[in-house]
Amino acid sequence: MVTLEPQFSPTDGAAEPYTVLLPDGTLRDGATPSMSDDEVVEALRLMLLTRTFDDKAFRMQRQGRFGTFSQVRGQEAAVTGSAAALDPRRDWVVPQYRELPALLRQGLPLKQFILYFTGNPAGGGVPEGVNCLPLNIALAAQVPHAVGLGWGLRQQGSDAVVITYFGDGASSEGDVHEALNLAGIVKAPVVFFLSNNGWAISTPRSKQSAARTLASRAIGYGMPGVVVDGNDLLAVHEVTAQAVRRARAGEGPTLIEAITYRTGPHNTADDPTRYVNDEELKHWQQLDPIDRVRRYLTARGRWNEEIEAEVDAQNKAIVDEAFAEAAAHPAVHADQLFAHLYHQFPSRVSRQRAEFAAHS
Amino acid sequence: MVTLEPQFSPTDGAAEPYTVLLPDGTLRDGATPSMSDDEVVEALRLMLLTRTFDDKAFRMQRQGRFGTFSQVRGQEAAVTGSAAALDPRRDWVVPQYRELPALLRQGLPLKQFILYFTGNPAGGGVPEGVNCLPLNIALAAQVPHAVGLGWGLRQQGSDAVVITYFGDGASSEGDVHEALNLAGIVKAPVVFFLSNNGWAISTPRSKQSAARTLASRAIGYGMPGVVVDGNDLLAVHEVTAQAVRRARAGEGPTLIEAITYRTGPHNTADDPTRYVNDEELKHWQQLDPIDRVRRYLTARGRWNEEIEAEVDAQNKAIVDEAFAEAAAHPAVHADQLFAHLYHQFPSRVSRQRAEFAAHS
Amino acid sequence: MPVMTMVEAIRDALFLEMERDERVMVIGQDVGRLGGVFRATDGLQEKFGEDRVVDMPLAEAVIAGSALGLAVSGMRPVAEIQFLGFGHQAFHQIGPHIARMRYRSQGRFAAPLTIRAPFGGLVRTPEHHCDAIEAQFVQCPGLKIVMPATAYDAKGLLLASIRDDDPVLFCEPLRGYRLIKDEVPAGDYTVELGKARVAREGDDVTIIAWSAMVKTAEQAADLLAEQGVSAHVLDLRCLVPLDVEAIVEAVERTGRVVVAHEAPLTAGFGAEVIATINDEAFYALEAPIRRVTAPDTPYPLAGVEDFYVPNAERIAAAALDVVRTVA
Amino acid sequence: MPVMTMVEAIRDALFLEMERDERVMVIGQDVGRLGGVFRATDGLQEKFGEDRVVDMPLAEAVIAGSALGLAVSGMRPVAEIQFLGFGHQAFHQIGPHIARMRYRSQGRFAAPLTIRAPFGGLVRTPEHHCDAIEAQFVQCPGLKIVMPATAYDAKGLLLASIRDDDPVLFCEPLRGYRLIKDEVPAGDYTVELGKARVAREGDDVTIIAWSAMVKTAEQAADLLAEQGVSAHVLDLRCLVPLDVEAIVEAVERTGRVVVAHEAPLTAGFGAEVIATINDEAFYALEAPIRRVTAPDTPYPLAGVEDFYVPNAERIAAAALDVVRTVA
Ligand SMILES: Cc1ncc(C[n+]2csc(CCOP(=O)(O)OP(=O)(O)O)c2C)c(N)n1
Ligand SMILES: Cc1ncc(C[n+]2csc(CCOP(=O)(O)OP(=O)(O)O)c2C)c(N)n1
Ligand SMILES: [Mg+2]
Ligand SMILES: [Mg+2]
Repeated sequence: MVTLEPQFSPTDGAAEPYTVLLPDGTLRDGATPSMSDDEVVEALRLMLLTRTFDDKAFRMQRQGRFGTFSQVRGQEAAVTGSAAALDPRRDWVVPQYRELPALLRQGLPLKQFILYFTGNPAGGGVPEGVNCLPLNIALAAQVPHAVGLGWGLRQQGSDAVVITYFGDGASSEGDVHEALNLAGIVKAPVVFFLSNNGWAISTPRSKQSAARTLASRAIGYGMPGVVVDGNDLLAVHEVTAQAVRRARAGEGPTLIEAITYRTGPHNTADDPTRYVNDEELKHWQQLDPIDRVRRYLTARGRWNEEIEAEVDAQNKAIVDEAFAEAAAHPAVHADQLFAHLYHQFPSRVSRQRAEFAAHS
Repeated sequence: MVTLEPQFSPTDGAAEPYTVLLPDGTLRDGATPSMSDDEVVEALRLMLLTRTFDDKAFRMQRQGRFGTFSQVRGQEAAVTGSAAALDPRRDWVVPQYRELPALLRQGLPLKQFILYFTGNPAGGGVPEGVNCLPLNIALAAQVPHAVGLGWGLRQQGSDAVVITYFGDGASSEGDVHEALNLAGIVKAPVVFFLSNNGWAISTPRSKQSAARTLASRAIGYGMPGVVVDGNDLLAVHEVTAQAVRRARAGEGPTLIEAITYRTGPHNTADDPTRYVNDEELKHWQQLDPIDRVRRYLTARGRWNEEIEAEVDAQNKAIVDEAFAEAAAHPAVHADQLFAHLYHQFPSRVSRQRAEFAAHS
Repeated sequence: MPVMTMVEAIRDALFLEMERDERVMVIGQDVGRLGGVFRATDGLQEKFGEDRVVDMPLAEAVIAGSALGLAVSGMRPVAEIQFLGFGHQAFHQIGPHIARMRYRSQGRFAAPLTIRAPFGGLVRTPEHHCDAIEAQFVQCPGLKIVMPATAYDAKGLLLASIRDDDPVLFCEPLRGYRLIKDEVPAGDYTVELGKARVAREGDDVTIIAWSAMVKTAEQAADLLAEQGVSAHVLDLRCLVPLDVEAIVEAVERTGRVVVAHEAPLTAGFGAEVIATINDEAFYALEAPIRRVTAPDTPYPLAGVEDFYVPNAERIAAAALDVVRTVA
Repeated sequence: MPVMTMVEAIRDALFLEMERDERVMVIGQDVGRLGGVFRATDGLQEKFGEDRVVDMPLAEAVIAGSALGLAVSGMRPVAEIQFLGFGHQAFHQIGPHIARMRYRSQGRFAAPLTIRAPFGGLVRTPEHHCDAIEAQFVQCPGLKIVMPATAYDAKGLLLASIRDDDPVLFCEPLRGYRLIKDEVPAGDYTVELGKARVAREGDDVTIIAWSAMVKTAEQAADLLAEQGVSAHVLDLRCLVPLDVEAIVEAVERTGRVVVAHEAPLTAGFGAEVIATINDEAFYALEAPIRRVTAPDTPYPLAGVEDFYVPNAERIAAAALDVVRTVA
């Protein structure tokens, strides 16, 4: 009676995350970096830029001059390394809300991001030529969009690839299941990038699923699944680049799970001291993804304190200027409730629009 | 650059279905049946009963005397073998709509099933003491219910197990993902029984998912997954009995995928000649799950033509009587639109109820 | 002019538009090989191939959600939800995303897609298949909701919907697929979204309806005519955009109004019709408006559905009451 | 009597009921360790343990759907949907299943569960978090919908909801969590579901509202008082059961009515209120009813939300118009 043991067992989902760049900034034995030094420098600048932004925006929020937002702190390598595997002119990013480096690399002006989080509807706009969908707050809803987008682009003869980001929390939503399954069927050119940062607000990964890894779900959709050290810029880049190549070649989607950690609060309204374990947080702070790249580039003679200072000054200037641009943006007005809602407005809505215009 | 191959690959989801009873009615080498001969006889009678019912109900439907319904034809072993692993007094069945043998074994009067499909709301009723939820037409919605039910029973100190049935089609719904994931987390005492009958109406399994097996999804929820020959009563019973034992012992849920085939139309409104391949159908008809058990029992001296004739006569009588009981049920009336909708009716609805009573 | 059933008219529109515009895709459960459970897409896959007519997995949210992605990519998907009752499974995609893509992206992206879904009862379908939940989708700003009542309109409105740059929820009356038959021109034509249709002219009372209930309203008008009452039947055709002018005109003409729908009374679209009349034509009313609807109960099993769905007698009786009301 | 904020009153009710009835469970995203993103469940897990206060995975459909299973098993779950806007993700569980379990099973099973969900704007939350989609759930026969406007009611209605043998969607006004404060008795009490509350007595015009909009209506009443207009404010408290008698009484008292809600105009619950008055109190009306609502657009980003949500001035202006209308 004990002959027919289940063919699939929970432990089949276990895997060690891939690493290329070790925490001390050296390469894993036998590893070759998939990024040139110039590319790594570029990536580090971007990671630093978003950290500069995160710091400033957080302070501004505390002063009541910026809205509720989520920092990318601690996850810079995962977002930047994956985005660096894309060709911004043809490939697309379908974000959740914590992927500023990817959006910037695609060409989204930082000002847009700022406008969005100051609550100006104009901030939802994506300039023509920038291949990003708007931020997505309703968790996981973006994942089906990414599948349709990739599928449709291919249908029109393009070899574009779509990457979509979503969290360990979002991964529990039905939409993710339905989207992964469809992508497997139509071989959509999509990279599903699951940023497992250990938390969905206060809910730890351990309470989000009993799965050993979330990437193991790929098996159940007939696609490859990869677990990667999300604090390792080079490993993230390499596995994403492979997934992009597969997708571009018509071989279909890949699910990548990046193991990383949210070292800040969930967002500016959150108080993580209520639930985050200090030890764990310290452990991950020591694995800071930016430090690791700094060490790597320093060892390779491509980074030093002067460069750091210079980049920091540049980044501060970029961020300040973006905030200044956003501040100089025309003030919000009531008509923004209506603008762009329809291509052709129902007359009732047009009438409301006129009434609102008259009263404000 | 090709060093970091995905840890999980689509082929990780491949598995041969377990078998115990071979198509020729003999046992697989080394296999011991998990059911006594008496139990197998009982199961065969039930399988034959539902086939008798399917035939008669189909004819009645064609004569306009019965509603649209889905036969269990071809899948009798999967449903009966799994249900036979339950203790009807404490365990629960949460059905889709194609599981008549399981409902009967739990004690649902056949008359109720008939009433339901003649469109009498009374048919939705489940007599006190019968541990089944109502049929579920909205695909996959029942799967979360099963998880809550199992979880809640355990919370109250019961060692009851819940089995829920759903199809290969239903498995694509987000609800199944969310439910499997929650069950893994709370270790709900639930057996997820996926009847993969090759079709969701006209959509073949191959277009439903690129996964090699659907049971492989268990990995991604941290639970065991089993693929079993769904036309093999004994194999289905054995793997289900194991899953029930695990669940009862507090070890959590199991996902079982039974590979079977719908040898009839999707339902009485369907015309499968538009999409079913003749060869494939014939192949599966030869694997008829009832024939297999007949051969097995015949070889063991527990079945012969007299018994068959006797059982057939009994089954016909049971079915005829159930149809007669259903026909004798009080005629439908307008108040059934309202009955049981609320424990405490809003006064507006009570008023409507009175108006309807006055007008009909 | 050829007479077509509504399902033929819908199929005709799909053929025409797929032929005319290669960005059009048809996706949904069983729409390909089978040609749809009601044959609305019969023959499309054979003609236009598996790339453009796609049998989807059984998952409404991703049918809707991927249609949005397809639309953003430049395609014009026509997605079928096999029954509107299962539109709930896709609600979070339809309301907050499909309807808002243009708005959220400040016009950079749009959602020129159509979701087709049959609904409504009296054809003995199983639970949920008949649920008339159209009103629940009305409060999804950005979405248009189209409800044809004739084969002619089904074709013309569907062509207009697919070509519309805004997303459309196109609800088809299940029992009308074969029962509704009328003259349908062979080639290309569109019926403008947001213009109601006077199905019958009359002076004593206006019956407002949409979808299959328009036919029932016309039958009620026949019954009323026997009693010497002249009923005006207004077919809304679209819930969004709502043809407020046509409603006002009809109310002003008759002063007395009945609204009929298949959905339950409370919070049905009939409520909005009454509220609109209150807003725009209050003083033209000579009597309270009457709603003839299903009760506030779920769509029941087939055996009692005849009690549930408003019929011509109930509409006529309500109309008579309204006509006879003396303020 | 102690003064409590609304969120304190809700927490108090949950404590009391978990203490009194061990079948009560609290499940939802972040309800355990964190105590809820608004602290509505703060301290519950510490007191009642991880088995009864459960942090759920991020999946609204299974939060609702498993709550139904829990209820069938004999528990009394209180499930939190973190924001009502994400109730769409669970709509297919709430309408067709939770609301209908008793009906579908002919009374064998029931769904004595409560779904708590905050909604509403003006507190600078991100997209979707503020969506006032309550009207979309009204057409789910079998479901009750509760909308407290005061801390006192929040506690008493929540206790009544949890004890009710029918399922309840309990919508909490986000901006009221800390802003709404009033006297709340310490111990056990319930407020009957389906009874509206006269928030303020007046004779010239009735303002009908629910949830946070009641406060705004009262502010409007203050403004009106300055102009010598005496406004009657009716807090519906529940959309289902709807207190039709209280509405009729108020309409008969003043003859003039304004309905205010945070949701868009079209197909908002205001439409049903107007339709109900048309049905039941038509002849008492001395002027058309006015709706003061959000426009037919999505809830916008925070920077423009002050334009979107009706304020006391808009309500007062509409009320003045109504009062001054001469037929
Ligand atoms: C559908 C939905 N449900 C709930 C929320 C509320 N919410 C916002 S962020 C969040 C946690 C998200 O966790 P995860 O997906 O892991 O992303 P992370 O914030 O960690 O990057 C929740 C529950 C939401 N935005 N959308
Ligand atoms: C949510 C939902 N979507 C669509 C349908 C329409 N429908 C009824 S049965 C069916 C196919 C079901 O396939 P499967 O789950 O494999 O079960 P089977 O009929 O093969 O037993 C479909 C699409 C439905 N009932 N529910
Ligand atoms: Mg996370
Ligand atoms: Mg199937």
